[in-house]
Amino acid sequence: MAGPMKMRATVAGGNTDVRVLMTHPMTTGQGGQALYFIQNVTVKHNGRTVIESEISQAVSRNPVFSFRLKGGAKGDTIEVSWLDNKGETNKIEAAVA
Amino acid sequence: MNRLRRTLLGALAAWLAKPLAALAAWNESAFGAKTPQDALKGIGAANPAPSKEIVIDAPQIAENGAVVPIEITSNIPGTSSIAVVLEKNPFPLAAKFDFGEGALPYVKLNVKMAETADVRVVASAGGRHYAATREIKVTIGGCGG
Amino acid sequence: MQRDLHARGQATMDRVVQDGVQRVCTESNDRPPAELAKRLEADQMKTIAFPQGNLIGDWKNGERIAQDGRGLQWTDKPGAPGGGSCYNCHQLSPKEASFGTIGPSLSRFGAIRGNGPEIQKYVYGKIFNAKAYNLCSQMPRLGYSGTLTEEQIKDLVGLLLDPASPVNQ
Amino acid sequence: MREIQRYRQMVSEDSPAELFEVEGEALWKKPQGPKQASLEKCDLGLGPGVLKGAYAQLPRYFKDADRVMDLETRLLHCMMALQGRSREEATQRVFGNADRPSEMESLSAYIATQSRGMKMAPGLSHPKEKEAYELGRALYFQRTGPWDFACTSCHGEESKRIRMQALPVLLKPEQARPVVASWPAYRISTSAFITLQWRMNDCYRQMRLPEPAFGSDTTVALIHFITVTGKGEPYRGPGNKR
Repeated sequence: MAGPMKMRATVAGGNTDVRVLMTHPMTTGQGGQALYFIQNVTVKHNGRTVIESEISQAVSRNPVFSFRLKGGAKGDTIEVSWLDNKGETNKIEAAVA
Repeated sequence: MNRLRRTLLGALAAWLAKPLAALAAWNESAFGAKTPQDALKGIGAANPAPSKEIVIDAPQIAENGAVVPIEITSNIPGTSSIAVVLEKNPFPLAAKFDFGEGALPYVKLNVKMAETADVRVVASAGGRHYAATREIKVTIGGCGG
Repeated sequence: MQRDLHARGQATMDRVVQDGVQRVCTESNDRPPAELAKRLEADQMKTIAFPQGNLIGDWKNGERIAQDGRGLQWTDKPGAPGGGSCYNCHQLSPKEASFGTIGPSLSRFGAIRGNGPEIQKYVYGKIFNAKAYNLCSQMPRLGYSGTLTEEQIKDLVGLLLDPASPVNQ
Repeated sequence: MREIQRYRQMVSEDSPAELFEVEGEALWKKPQGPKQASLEKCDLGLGPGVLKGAYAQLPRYFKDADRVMDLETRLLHCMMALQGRSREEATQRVFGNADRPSEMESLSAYIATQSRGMKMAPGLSHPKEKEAYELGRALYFQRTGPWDFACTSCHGEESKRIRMQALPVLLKPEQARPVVASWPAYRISTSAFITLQWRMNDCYRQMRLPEPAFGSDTTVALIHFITVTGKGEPYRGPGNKR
C-alpha cells in the first residue's frame, strides 16, 4: 500500500517552486532487504507533463524533491506521480498557492 | 478448477500490469552499470565536457550517508536533462531528470552515498553533454547501543 | 523511579537502587568532601583484583572492544561479551575520526607515559573501577560492573600502552 | 563543523517529517476502541478538540486526571477516556519504526505542527506542575545503574560530545531552548519519527537502567523539567535528528 505524499507549490519570482514528499522505503537490496524503490517521477502542470525522471535505489528513503516550473499562477494544478519497481503507483495533486 | 482460475487470474494480472510498466521508461542498462563511465555511456552522454555553468550546491561533509542533500542548477542554455552520478556507489547512476518546455533545469534531492566520493552532474543541451563534479565527505558517525 | 520503572531483559530493578558511591556523588553534585572521597576511593580500590604479570593484551582485540558500545542494556543479549564504549567519550586511535570528548583524549597515551608495570597497573585499575581513582568520575566501573572481563581489560591496556597500537603512532 | 551545520540546515529544509502528519490527522479523526469514538474531542489543555497552540503549552496539569501530562501521556488518557481503550492495548506499540510508525508518533507529528511559531510555555503555576519540575530536576542528577549514570553524565558539561554527536546541557536555558523547539522529530539515521517519550526511554536503556513506563511520572517529570528550562522559544518542529 502506498503511503502518504505531501506537496507544496508556490509562485516565487515569476516561477513556481514545487516541493514534494513521498513515503517509500527505497530499499537497496543489500543486507537482506528487498530491492524496492521508486523508478519514475513525473510532474504535470495543468495536465501537461513538464518533468519526467528516472531514479534509482540511491535516492534516500522517503524521497523529497524540489523542482522549479516556468511561469505559473495561483490556482494552477500541479500533479506529481510516481511508479516503483513493483508496479505500485501514487500521485498527489495541489493548487499553486 | 481453483488452480485453473488462479492461473488465469495470474495471467490476467500480468497482462494488465505489463502496459502500465511499459508506460514509463527506466533505463535498465544505465542504472545497472557498475562504473560511472558505463553509466554515462548508458544514457548516451559519454565523455562530457567540463562546465562551470552547472552549479552543485551540497555540503562538503555529510553527517549521514543515508541522506545527502544535493541542489543542482544548470545555467547552460537549452538544458534538457540533468543526470546525477555518485562515483563510488555500487550502481553510480542515481537519477536522470528530463525537463520539458515548462520546467527550469533545477532539482534538489537527497541521495545515499556509500562513502566519501565525487558527485558528478551531467547536463545535456542541444545534443551536447557537460559535466561538473563536487566531492562530498561522508562521516557515518557510529554510536553505542 | 521504583514505581515507574520495570525490569526488562537483563536490566533488573535492583539497578535502580543507589550504592554508597552513587548516593554521595548525587548528593554532592559530584563534588564530595575530600575526606569522604578518599575513604570511599580506598574502598573502591579493594574491589580491584589486579592480575599477576604482564597486563598488556592484544591491542587489535582492544580496538574492537573500544569501538563496541553494547553491554548490559535491556536490548543486549545477557552474558554476551560487552564493549567498552571507549570511543563514545575518548579519542584513541588517530584512524577513528568519530570520537567523543566527555573524557580526555588518550591519543599517544603509551608513547607519552611509557608502558612499565606501574602504568600498566594504573590503566588496568582505572578501567576496572574508575571510582577508585576519582570517586565521582563519569567513567563507568567497567570491570566492577561485570561489563568487561579480565582478558578484555588487558586487551584495552594493550590498546593504550602497546607501542605497536595505533593509539601510539 | 561549519559544513556539518550546513548539512543539517539543508537536510532540515527537506525533511520527510511532514509525511507523518498525514497519518496523524487520519488517526485523530478515526473512530476507534470499544466506544468507536475519534480523538476529536480530546482536550489537550486549550479545550476539547483545540489543536492550534496546544502542544506549545504542554506539559501541563490536567484537573480531570489530577496530574501533569505531556502530549503523549494526554493522548493515552484520551484514548482510554474517549475511546474506551485499555492502557495495555493503547500502549502495546508506542514506539514504531520506519516501516510502521506508531499511533503516538503520527499523532504527535500532526499535533505538534499546529504550534509552529508559538512560544513554548509549559505549565508552571499549579503546585503539581512545580512538583513535576522539581522531580524532573532531581532525576536529572540521580546517578544510578551499573554504569553510575545520571542525565548529567552526558548532558552536564559544556561542549561535550558522544562520538560526533554534540550533547546539549539541558540545565541551561540557551541550550534547552533549541531542543525543546524541535521535538518531536524525524530521525535521519533510522528514517523513523521519534518523540520525547521515546527519547527518555532510550536514554534509560543506554544508561543500563530498567525500562520506564510510558507516560509515567518519571518520564513526564523529566520532559517537563527540560521543557520548562527551554521555555520561551518559538516552536519550529517537528525537527530533524541525527
